[in-house]
Amino acid sequence: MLTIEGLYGRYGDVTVLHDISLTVERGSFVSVVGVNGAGKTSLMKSIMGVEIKTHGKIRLEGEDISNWPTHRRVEAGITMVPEGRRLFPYMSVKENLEMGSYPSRSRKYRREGFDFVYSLLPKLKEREKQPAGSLSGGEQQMVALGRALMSRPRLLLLDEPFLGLAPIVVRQIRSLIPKLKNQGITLLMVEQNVASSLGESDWGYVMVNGSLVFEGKADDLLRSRDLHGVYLGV
Amino acid sequence: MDVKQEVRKLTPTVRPRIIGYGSVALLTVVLPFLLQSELYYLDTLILALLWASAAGAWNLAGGYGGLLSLGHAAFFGIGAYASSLMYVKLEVSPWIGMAAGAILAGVLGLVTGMVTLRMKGPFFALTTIAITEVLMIVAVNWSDLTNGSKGVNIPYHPGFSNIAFDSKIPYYFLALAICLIPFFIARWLERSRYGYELMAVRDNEAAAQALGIDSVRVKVGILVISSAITAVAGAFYAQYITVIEPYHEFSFAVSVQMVLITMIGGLGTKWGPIFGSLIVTGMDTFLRDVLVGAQGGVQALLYGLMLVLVVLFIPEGLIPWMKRRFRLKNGGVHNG
Amino acid sequence: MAEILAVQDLTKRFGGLTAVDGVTFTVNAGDILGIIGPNGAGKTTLFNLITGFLRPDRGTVIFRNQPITGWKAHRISRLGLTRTFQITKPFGNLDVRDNVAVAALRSTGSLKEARDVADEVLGFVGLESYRHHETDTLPIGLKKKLELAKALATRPSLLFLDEVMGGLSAEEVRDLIHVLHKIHDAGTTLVVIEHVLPVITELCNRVIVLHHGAMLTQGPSKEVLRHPEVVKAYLGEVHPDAHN
Amino acid sequence: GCLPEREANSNRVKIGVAFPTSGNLAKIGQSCTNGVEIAADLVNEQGIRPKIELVKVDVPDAVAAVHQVNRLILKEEIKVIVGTYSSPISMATSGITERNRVVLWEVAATDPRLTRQGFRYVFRPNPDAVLYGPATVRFLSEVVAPKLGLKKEEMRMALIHEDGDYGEGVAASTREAAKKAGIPIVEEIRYNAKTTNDLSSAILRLKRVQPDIINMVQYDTDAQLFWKQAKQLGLNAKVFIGNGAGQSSDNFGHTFGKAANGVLDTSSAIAVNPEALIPEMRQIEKTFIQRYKQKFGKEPDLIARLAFSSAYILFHDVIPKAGGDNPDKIRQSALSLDQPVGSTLVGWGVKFDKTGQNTRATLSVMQWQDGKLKVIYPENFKKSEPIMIPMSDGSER
Amino acid sequence: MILLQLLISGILIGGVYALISLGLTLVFGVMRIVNFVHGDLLMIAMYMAYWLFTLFGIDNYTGLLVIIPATAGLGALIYWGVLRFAVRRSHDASILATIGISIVLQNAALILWSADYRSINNELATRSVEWKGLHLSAPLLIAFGVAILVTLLLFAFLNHTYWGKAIRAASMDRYAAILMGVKPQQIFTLSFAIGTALVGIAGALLASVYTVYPTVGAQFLLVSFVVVVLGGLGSLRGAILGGLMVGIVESTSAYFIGSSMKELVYLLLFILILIVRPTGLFGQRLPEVDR
Ligand SMILES: Nc1ncnc2c1ncn2[C@@H]1O[C@H](COP(=O)(O)OP(=O)(O)OP(=O)(O)O)[C@@H](O)[C@H]1O
Ligand SMILES: Nc1ncnc2c1ncn2[C@@H]1O[C@H](COP(=O)(O)OP(=O)(O)OP(=O)(O)O)[C@@H](O)[C@H]1O
Ligand SMILES: [Mg+2]
Ligand SMILES: [Mg+2]
Repeated sequence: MLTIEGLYGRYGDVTVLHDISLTVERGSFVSVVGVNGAGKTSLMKSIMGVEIKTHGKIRLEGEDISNWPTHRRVEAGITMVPEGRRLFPYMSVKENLEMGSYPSRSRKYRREGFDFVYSLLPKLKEREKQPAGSLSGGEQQMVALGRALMSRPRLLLLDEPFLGLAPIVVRQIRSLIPKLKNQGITLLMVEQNVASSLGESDWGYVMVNGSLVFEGKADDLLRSRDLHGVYLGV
Repeated sequence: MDVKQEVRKLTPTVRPRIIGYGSVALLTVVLPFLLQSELYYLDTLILALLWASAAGAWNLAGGYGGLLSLGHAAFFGIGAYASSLMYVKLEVSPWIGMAAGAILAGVLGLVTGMVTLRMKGPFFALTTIAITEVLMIVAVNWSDLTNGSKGVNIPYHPGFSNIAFDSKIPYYFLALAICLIPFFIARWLERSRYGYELMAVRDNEAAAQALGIDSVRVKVGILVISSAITAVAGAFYAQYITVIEPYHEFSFAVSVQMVLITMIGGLGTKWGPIFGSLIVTGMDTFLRDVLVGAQGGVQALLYGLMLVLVVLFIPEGLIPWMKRRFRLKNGGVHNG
Repeated sequence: MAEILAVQDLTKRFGGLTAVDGVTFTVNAGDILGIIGPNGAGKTTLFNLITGFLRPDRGTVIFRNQPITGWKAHRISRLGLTRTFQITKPFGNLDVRDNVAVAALRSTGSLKEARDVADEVLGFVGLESYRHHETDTLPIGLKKKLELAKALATRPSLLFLDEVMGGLSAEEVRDLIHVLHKIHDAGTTLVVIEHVLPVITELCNRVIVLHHGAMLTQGPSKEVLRHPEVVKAYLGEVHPDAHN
Repeated sequence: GCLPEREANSNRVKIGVAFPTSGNLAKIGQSCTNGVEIAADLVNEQGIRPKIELVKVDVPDAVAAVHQVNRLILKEEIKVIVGTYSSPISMATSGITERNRVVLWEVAATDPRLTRQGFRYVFRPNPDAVLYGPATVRFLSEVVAPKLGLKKEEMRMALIHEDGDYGEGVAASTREAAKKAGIPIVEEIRYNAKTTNDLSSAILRLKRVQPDIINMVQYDTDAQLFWKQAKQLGLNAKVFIGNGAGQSSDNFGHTFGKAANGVLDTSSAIAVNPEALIPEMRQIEKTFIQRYKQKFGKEPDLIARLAFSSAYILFHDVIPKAGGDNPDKIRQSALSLDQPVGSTLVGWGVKFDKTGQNTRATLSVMQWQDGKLKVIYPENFKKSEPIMIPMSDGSER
Repeated sequence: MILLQLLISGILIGGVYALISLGLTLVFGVMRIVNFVHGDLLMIAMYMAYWLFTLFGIDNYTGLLVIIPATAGLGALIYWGVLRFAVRRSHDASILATIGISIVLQNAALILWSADYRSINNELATRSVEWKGLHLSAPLLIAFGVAILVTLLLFAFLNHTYWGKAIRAASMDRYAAILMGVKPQQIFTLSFAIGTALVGIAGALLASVYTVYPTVGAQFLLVSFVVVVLGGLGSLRGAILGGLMVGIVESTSAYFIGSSMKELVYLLLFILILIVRPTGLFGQRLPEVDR
């Protein structure tokens, strides 16, 4: 689905991603873990082609998309749940979700999208008309997730999607992941909770200081001492 | 205190600085005497200093306080009117008028601050414009006090106590002194508790409040300071130009002048208004010199184009732009 | 133990929605109180009401025997009750150290002293290497730490923390819990909103559960987290001790 | 002032020309500049010495005026400045010129204060604002009252004027003159010409009092707005009389064409009956109009004529007689000037008093007739007979 | 009776204000650009109408067919040429930029067309509809009708089309909008072009009411800012109601208090309303402390 080769990323003169290579198989669930500031979000932004300047190859289904503008990548089926939610505060919950189905590819699924999101996150249905900016933090995070799902992504990038969500909601959404995979959605997730995120994913990467230093089957990684080394700063 | 450390601190950085500042100071002192035969350029310089003072005063509220007022002409006008009316009608020395104007403007600043507390961005800006317009209407219609739209014409009686001089040199030094007031206040803001509180409120009011900062006091305070100094500049303006009228003194154009100069120089920097004013006034003078006799409008057109170019190439303003360049040149790879 | 904060019948409505509904509780000096509840339960709103960022429709707040209901936020903060924000709010034009220095200025004489305090606090939360970093581009986890550092620098006697652990790795959470314990040992009372359950279990001696704006239950964390209603509304089916 | 005296009989003098040619006041400032330019062209072509060399500056407001006039004086070393039109600009300029012993030859501003500051080097060949009222009132009493069949005490007059310096000044003199003559003023409305987008409320007030005479002091845009809305709202009066500016502007005629017919205007800026002029002037008027059209592609408007006339006096008579630009000599030369009625383009002649005010400057009354503004009063200057007094009501207009 | 006439006059002039303000509220509220060029675009549109009429005898209503695309094009050009660089960096920069462009346009007009006051003298300009002793200015009546119509269309566009929503979304969070697949430059250019086309419509219609000259824009800029802010940034019904309110207050206070003071009344009212409602009448308000 997605292959990245020799990717560098920089903000201005500061290079934060170094020689990244990564593969995500279609229909799989891949996690990237790493301490704060390792560059996980930057990697996500690179795949979307926003804010960060990149150098290197990014391929989607074999096609080189590294020079595509963001909207083209979105049209091609990549969607991201951004760090910090980034809702449209003065728009209602419903309109926010609707913006999720903005890509022309997704517009025809709008109805189904609403049904799906509302059944998954019934709270949002309740708050349909409320301006998103006045929701509680967790509610906003739900909208951000729902909005991404509205686009019917082929590749879904999740940047700390569970931040601020109550355990019950996290549980619900986690339990949904196999279903999404069954629908053919490929997932790439960044999460702080190493244990649970690696535990459920098919493959994992560990990022340190802007480089991917380990990869492997998630279970193996979890058990490896290297991982703990990274986190304990050894 | 570790003496060695102190010494180390002094030697490498402070000395070139003292030399730098010293030569700038020396230049500013001798400059008017050098220009005595080029009085027109001295005049240009005085106007530049005048606008630098007004812009500097605006910058305290607009740049450091984030209160983007588009109505500072209100305070400028009050200063101009207070000093000249007191002089013309009551024969009070404009020095006293200047102080009175500053106090009056400070009070208006206080009221403006209180009234606009909850307003953000454009709402605040528009309210300040509205207040200026209101003052203009009052100045036009309250003709018993203000001479109405005729304005006030200040008779020329040279003398220190009248702030009227035969030579331009005293005007120069007075303008310089006024221009230094906001400069030193800005300098103080950059290293004082109040300044930090102000910048914190500017950047995020709620977060500042959570840290125990009284955002009302801080915001209103800077507005009072800024308006009082703006009024001093206004009073100087009246004495120098000798004619004031409501349509100009309370005009949007005057407010915008302060904003533009500051933005060109660099918002929230102490040198910004001074450099901005030197550039804007210098550019203006230069264009008029080059375009003598050209059709009206050509000069203004080029001035407008200059603003656009500034936006395209140095939108953050001159001083921050120079700082950035300087830092990069010095190989300062600022670490991420 | 002395009562430091007493909240009585606090209520706040937004249009038709009662976000906080007659909440009553007390905090004793030396407590570490946890507040949990489903998303939208009213936790943040409760913080806002107590710390002066919202006016309650009804109810009173008494802090150190002084009624502070309706006081302005900065006055409350100066009394020694500081809070953090769920969405971090750095001062964008100041660097990391100066962000903290602003907070320290309240209690110190000069900027220099404040910066020294800031350095100390930054070291404490593990941000020392970011001292001169600009704040806008800080990764989210570090922003949370900065938020905590600012609050600490005011030297509060009662500290309200709104989800400061979100976005931190398990190890960092552990470190930060350690930091909070130290703060607590130094005499600061803590009230913590958190969805990261280990924080609640390892840190708090008492937990309040909010649901639909009202208090569902309160008690020691272990007990509360077993409470069937809490499990149903907040945790989901499985037992919390299993994992996170 | 110990600058070396320049050669007295040098063959050319530099003259500063300072009008607002950009910004709000640009329309009139441009016309004035154009008029002055043609005056210099004509005088130079006549071979009169010293030759006139113009240095033009744009002075859109008082600050610019101070700066630019300083430039003219200090940098260009100019001793005579022709300007300035707007009252604050002229006041600011006169302060500087006087201090530097430079002549200010004011060709357009009407502020009475200008020549009452006790200045030695300010000259105004034009009338000041206080003359408007008496001129209008004289015309109303002598011409209008008989035509309306009313005694002048029975003619109810309403004033509507912009609240700037010009409107206030003229209105004050009109009020005073009317009071002296016993003409009752039944309504007075002031408004801000720069910001007014709607005059319907003012018109409704006028409608309510139903005056016989409506006296207007307006600039261009508001004059046109007023006239449009007056028609739309059916405002009728027997006489509509303006005071210079708005109603005497060529734009008023362009816009309304025949619909302007009957509107009167008291103004200094006159196109008098050539019969009233001495033959030499008649010729110059023709050349002026022709050259103006040639150079600027349009007819000179009245203010351009006025500026031309005043500048022509300076270039053609005053400076040659002074033999250069020495301000004191110019003062002598100007004060000695004694040109009878009919000897200047605008008709009224020149005789300065000690304050520098032209005592022969008078005002005339004009009327829009078939898209042209024609002098109808006083008798000796008039080009055509007054029509439409009283004015028929709106439906027939 | 007189009250009724005052009310009608107020409503009509209010319609004019509303019409001028629509484009401003779009650009100002939606894109957060404090657009000082707005008045000058009005001026350009009025000149277009004037020249179409003078040179080709096309009246200003037919002229809309030319003026709308022309002003939209000009708007797109201004956005592409300058503003897009300014908006990207900071909103303060956009103040500088728009003031700069404003100065350029005013003086270009001065140089090209001189400072002469020009106006269209077509039949309609001085016409009015008389109804039971009330006079309704014909050109203002048309302007009013158009204002209402345009508002409805614009409202529908912004709230019920993907493009409209994209405009709003991009204004609130450009980064997030990009993530949704919005092409921000295209969307911003579009909305700026729509904004200028709206002011183009206003200019064309007003060319038969007002005189045009290079600085005519200033006469309307302040009052349209007042209207837009009073109504609440970006709110269309705010612009309409704000316009009407200012118009009515203006006409009644001009009658009862004095023409010279009418602005005083509406400005004081404006300040008062903002003190009570700091985001304008219809401005959306989010909690001050977000979470
Ligand atoms: N817009 C930006 N401009 C400059 N530097 C940036 C920008 N965004 C991020 N950085 C820097 O890039 C580095 C990596 O940040 P990134 O956000 O990718 O980390 P992260 O792994 O996502 O951290 P976290 O887990 O806390 O979200 C950090 O040092 C950060 O300061
Ligand atoms: N200004 C407001 N207008 C309307 N509704 C609001 C407003 N502020 C909060 N709410 C609603 O009140 C409820 C309580 O919000 P609050 O932020 O207190 O929740 P919370 O418990 O902190 O949730 P979370 O865990 O998701 O942060 C939410 O449903 C929210 O949508
Ligand atoms: Mg991140
Ligand atoms: Mg919350």
